[in-house]
Amino acid sequence: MITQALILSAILFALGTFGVLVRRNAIIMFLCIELQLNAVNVAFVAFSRLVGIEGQVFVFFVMTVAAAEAAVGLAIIISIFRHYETVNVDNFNLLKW
Amino acid sequence: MDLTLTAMLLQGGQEAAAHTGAGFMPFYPGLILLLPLAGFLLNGWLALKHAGRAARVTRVGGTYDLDGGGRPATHTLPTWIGPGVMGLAFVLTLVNFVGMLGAGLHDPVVIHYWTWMATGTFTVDAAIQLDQLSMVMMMVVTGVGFLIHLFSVGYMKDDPGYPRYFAYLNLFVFFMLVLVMGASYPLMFVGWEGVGLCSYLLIGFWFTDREKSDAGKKAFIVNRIGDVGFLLAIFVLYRTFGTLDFAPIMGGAADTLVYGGGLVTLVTLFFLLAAAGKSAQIPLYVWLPDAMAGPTPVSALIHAATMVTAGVYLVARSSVLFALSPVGSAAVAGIGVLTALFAATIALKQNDIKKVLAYSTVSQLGYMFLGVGVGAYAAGVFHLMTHAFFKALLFLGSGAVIHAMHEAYHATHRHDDPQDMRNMGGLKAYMPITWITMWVATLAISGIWPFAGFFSKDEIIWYTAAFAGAENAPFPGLYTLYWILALAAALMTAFYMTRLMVMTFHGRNRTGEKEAGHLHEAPPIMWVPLAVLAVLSTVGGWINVPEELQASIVGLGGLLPSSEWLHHWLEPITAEAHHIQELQLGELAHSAPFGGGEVAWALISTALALAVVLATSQLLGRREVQSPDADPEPTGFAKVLANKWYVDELYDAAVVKPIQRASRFCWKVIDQGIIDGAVNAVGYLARGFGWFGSLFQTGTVNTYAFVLSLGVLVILGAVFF
Amino acid sequence: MVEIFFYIFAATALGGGLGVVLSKSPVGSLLMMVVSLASLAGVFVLLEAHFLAAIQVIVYAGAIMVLFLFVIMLLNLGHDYQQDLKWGAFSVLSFAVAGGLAGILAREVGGDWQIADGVVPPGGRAIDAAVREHGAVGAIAEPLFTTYVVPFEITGILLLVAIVGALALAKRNVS
Amino acid sequence: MEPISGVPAIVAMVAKVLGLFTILMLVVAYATLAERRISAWIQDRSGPNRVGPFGLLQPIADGIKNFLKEETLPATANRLFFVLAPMITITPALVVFAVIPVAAPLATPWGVVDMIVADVPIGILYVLALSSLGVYGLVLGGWASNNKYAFLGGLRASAQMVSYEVALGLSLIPVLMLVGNVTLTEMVWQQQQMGIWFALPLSLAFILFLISAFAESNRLPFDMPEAESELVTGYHTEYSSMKFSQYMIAEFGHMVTASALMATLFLGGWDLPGTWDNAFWHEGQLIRGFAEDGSVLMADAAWWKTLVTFGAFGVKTLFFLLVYIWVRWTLPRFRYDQVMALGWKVMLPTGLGYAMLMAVTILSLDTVGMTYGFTYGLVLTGVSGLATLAFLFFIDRGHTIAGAAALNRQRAHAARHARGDNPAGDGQVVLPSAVGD
Repeated sequence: MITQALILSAILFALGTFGVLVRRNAIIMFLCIELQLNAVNVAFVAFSRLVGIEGQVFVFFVMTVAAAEAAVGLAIIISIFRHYETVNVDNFNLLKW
Repeated sequence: MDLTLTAMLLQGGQEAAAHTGAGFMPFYPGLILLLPLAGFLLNGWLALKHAGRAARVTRVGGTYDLDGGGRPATHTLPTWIGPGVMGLAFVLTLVNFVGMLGAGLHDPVVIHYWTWMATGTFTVDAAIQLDQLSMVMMMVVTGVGFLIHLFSVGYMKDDPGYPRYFAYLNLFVFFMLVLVMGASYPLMFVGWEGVGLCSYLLIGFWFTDREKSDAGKKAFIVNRIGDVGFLLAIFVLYRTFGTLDFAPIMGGAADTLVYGGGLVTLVTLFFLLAAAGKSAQIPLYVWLPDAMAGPTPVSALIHAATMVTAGVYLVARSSVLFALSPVGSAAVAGIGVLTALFAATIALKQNDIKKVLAYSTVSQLGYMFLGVGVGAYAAGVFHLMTHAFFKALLFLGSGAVIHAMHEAYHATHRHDDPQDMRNMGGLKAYMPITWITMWVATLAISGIWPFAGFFSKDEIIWYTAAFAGAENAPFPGLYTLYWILALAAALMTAFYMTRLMVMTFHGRNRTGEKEAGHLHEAPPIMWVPLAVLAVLSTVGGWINVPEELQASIVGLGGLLPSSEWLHHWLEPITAEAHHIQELQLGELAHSAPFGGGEVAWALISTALALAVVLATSQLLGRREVQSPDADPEPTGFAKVLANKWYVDELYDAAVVKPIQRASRFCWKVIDQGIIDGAVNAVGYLARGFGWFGSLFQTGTVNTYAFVLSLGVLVILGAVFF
Repeated sequence: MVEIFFYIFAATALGGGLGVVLSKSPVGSLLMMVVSLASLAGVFVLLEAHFLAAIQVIVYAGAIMVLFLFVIMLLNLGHDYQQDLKWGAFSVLSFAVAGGLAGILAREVGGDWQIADGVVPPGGRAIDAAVREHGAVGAIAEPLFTTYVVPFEITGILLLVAIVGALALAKRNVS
Repeated sequence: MEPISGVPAIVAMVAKVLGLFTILMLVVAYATLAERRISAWIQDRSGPNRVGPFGLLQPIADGIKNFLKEETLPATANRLFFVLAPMITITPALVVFAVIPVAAPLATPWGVVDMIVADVPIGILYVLALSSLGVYGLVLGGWASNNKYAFLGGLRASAQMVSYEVALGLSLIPVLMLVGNVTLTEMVWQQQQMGIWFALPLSLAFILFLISAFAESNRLPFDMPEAESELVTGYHTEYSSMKFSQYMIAEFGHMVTASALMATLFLGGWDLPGTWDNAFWHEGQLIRGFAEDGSVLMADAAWWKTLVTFGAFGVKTLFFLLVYIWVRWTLPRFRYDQVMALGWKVMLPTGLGYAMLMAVTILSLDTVGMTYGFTYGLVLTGVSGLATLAFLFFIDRGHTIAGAAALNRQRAHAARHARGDNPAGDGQVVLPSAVGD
């Protein structure tokens, strides 16, 4: 089951990556990043079956960071939305030459 | 200057003396340095305080508030401070000199005050060295300096920059004392640079005059060329000895360096470059005639008596090194004798009284170089000393003349050149004291017995001859040539000096009727120094009468005192060098290259010089001197001489213009073209890369994420496959 | 039995993930995300990480996702859908990249770990022992408050910073 | 006394699930009746009394009515989420009950049956996890209706529930510290061991949990998401018939679950005074407690004990249900900002402070070597009592939970203060550049 869980993790991660690449809605891109984080979590938990409790401790930290990231990220999205009235990342392309 | 430094300088030299074990107890030697410095600070403060008023007086005219003596009130304090500190310093020096005289000091006394800089293994102490050489120099600097300060009180009394003048003058004396008293090359270099600075400041003292400030710059820049040599020599010395203090270098040079080796030759040639710059020798002499732009007492003090002799002092100080390097010594002597002859030729046809004296100075400095170049270090220093007396006297005398001419022209609002001898003539009637004292100096510089110049110059010439005939003389033919040239230059000296005297003081008065009424003798504050110097110019040579001469008719059968006193006095300094010389060259010759002993040649030279003086005065006295307007342009060789061999023009064409062109090339082609071009090219390159990179910067997050993922994929693929 | 549950949960998680990526509506994406997260919590339970499963639901599904939902609501992004999923060459390329990523990762991390069926691996044995001794929470709390106490405290600081940052960013008039 | 296993265990499990579900649904149904009857009683009126004796069949009538009413589906609503939302809401409310032990273990011929559907190792965390999922139903319902009132209700629901979940979790921390584990069976066991129910040793936690539970189940005075007077009925404005009924069932289910939880956490669950009914699985044995020398005292399960303890559990749960209804018809509602202020500015700091106070107290007691028991509980009761008094004293100061008039007074005072501090600041702007001129 560990192997299966790791493969699940890999596929979920790729799925999240695909989502980040093709979606334009900032919030959904964010969700896809969370999906990637979760995929990593699955891998950690699966490895913790092999190695020990440290894997789960790592997952705990990942979740903490995810919470912090969500708070700040969503605050940024809100600020951007106030400015552009949209969360479509195609519209915030000012940061280029 | 902080208080600790002051306190340290004020402490006596007893501790240091205790180390050397000699009986000599230095008496507040730090104070000798400190007094001129204090004078500088006080006068400088006064100068700044009065700068505004001085500037206004200079710009819009008007007068100062006058004190009780009819002088501007701003002049009162500097009048006392400037010469005062010098007098005190001279007294102190005299006390120390007497102390040293009585103690029979052998090893130099080095007094450490504090560590100036310490980096790694390199340490330089702020230390002064008291020995026979530095004592002679100190005596000259403070003594002649004091007299010139006194003279300046009269000469500069109407100048609005009076306090500033004395500030500079005091500062110069301070640096000159640092130069001669410093116990290591770096300290000497401090003094070296300091006097250069003061020279620049004083040459350009009347800086509102473009020509004069340019002259200052010229002196400064030409001196820099020499300073490079000094620095390089210091580097090489440090590399070789690991220290820069005089004592260990002089003591260890004979063991460390190979006689005639490349290293010591390199050092001596570098030192020669430095000395040539400071002492106005070929090829760097060109600044000194221009330096006459400064006030005449400055010319007397800096550009005749003291600073320009620093090169001679340097060679004498480094006598061991030069003794170890026959090539270096030969170069020094060659440069010296060539300069002596060359400058003398130029002096033949100059009409500006100060220019004549300037070239004369260059010429006499050449003699000194010749002296130290042939190993007669004592003779070089001897001539340095006597030259300080009579050349200072000449300059001060010319200063008195110029002063009188200037006042006469000023009174009649005439704008002719008060320095042109063609405007003078017949001044002996108006200023007899100046006339007499200047004749004394002229006879002295011409080498007429029994004046000071005779003994010193004759000794140099004789040593050249003796050196040429030494057992193992390195370049006997060359030294013989030097001897002949030196003789020739001596004769020319007699000629141009007599010409100067005749044109200035004899013949018909050419100042004009009205102006003649305003001509007058200099005030006592000015002629007293002249008189003192005249006495010194007369008797100054008697301290070092060679034994052979003393016994002969020249010495009046032993009537003249102190047989070779200076020689013996400087023996502790020159012993090592003489030892090396004796070891390498063997016995010096006792007769000149073409026969004849010392006494014979002394008689011959003084007779010849006397003949030249008499002939010149007779011939020139009869010829009518034209005023500048009427004077025809010289032609032929005379024109070449009058134009100073076109050396300035040559330098301009050979050095200045090419440098200018090279600089322009560096600026336009190398800097703007290549370097800036390279920088710009880098910029364009970066812009190009940036443009290329910006193609990936769409501003859309997805693109970045895609590139990132692709990169991750590539790396993963590279790692796993 | 456990295997069957695992496959069910895994399939749900993958389906949820696919829903997140493909759903047109942000709310749909978010719900699919919640489904995926809940399924992953199930996977965690099957992997004997009970505490993490609970935390997964509480923190992720219960707090973070609610925050997302709240923001979606706040920005009123729900009803007028903007088609933001652009098909085309870029999507195909992205799919290739993601697929390659999945392939490489699955091939590498999903390799044969040589755990026979029914055998509890060493880490699992240690965890089970810790759970018996300290309880499900204590098992993870014990290393967290001893070995990893400094990182743990730092995450506390991180959260504080995140709170302050979020406030500063989202506040309309900071003055 | 062996735990049940094998096929009988599965049978027992199914029986427990069905039984509990039935009982729960019945309680929910009659809770609606009770609410109406009690509110009528409080307001001095009759309430529903026509269907059956004392109106006892009224819930059934309501159920039939809801089944038969027309299903409305707003035209602009998001159909999928609109249908999905009530289901999402009702599920967690009912599923939570699975981890609550309802009675002492039952002795059967096939073994001892735990009177709990699933004694999961994460216990209370399971409750928290599922209750935090409940919010989705409300938010989605409000959003999917595409009605601004419903939407606002959903928004408020999400903010409120997220806020009070924090206080809820914080109020649980002292309990967890005291128990040392998170399973609810162990919580009941530890209360039996102490001899005092946690309502006294952890009184402030109890109060905080009570308030938070009110807010979590969106009951008055925290019914912001519904708020008939402002938002019509909030997130379920557009719902009718069975979907509306689902929301109602979910709300009452929440109430029942919360009541059961409070009973379990703070009133000893199915425990009755005395040690005769104590039972806990300790290293494979069903024990009653520990002797002085550390040896275990075996418990013996009996069907009557199960029955009596179940009764005790029911009474406690119904008491809290009664409190819910009582409070609803007694207290006025909060304003929305007051709800938020209470949650973040009062409950959160208080919960944090109380958790620290309890941690210090427990640590001190353990350090001085006091054994866990009755005296231990008394000391905690004293400390908590003081903390509770302080909390009640400060919360009644009008600073946070103030009426609109008090708020206006405060604002006026602040404005006066600002003017007084800056007399030149009445609209006259002095530019720096103008000073020099």
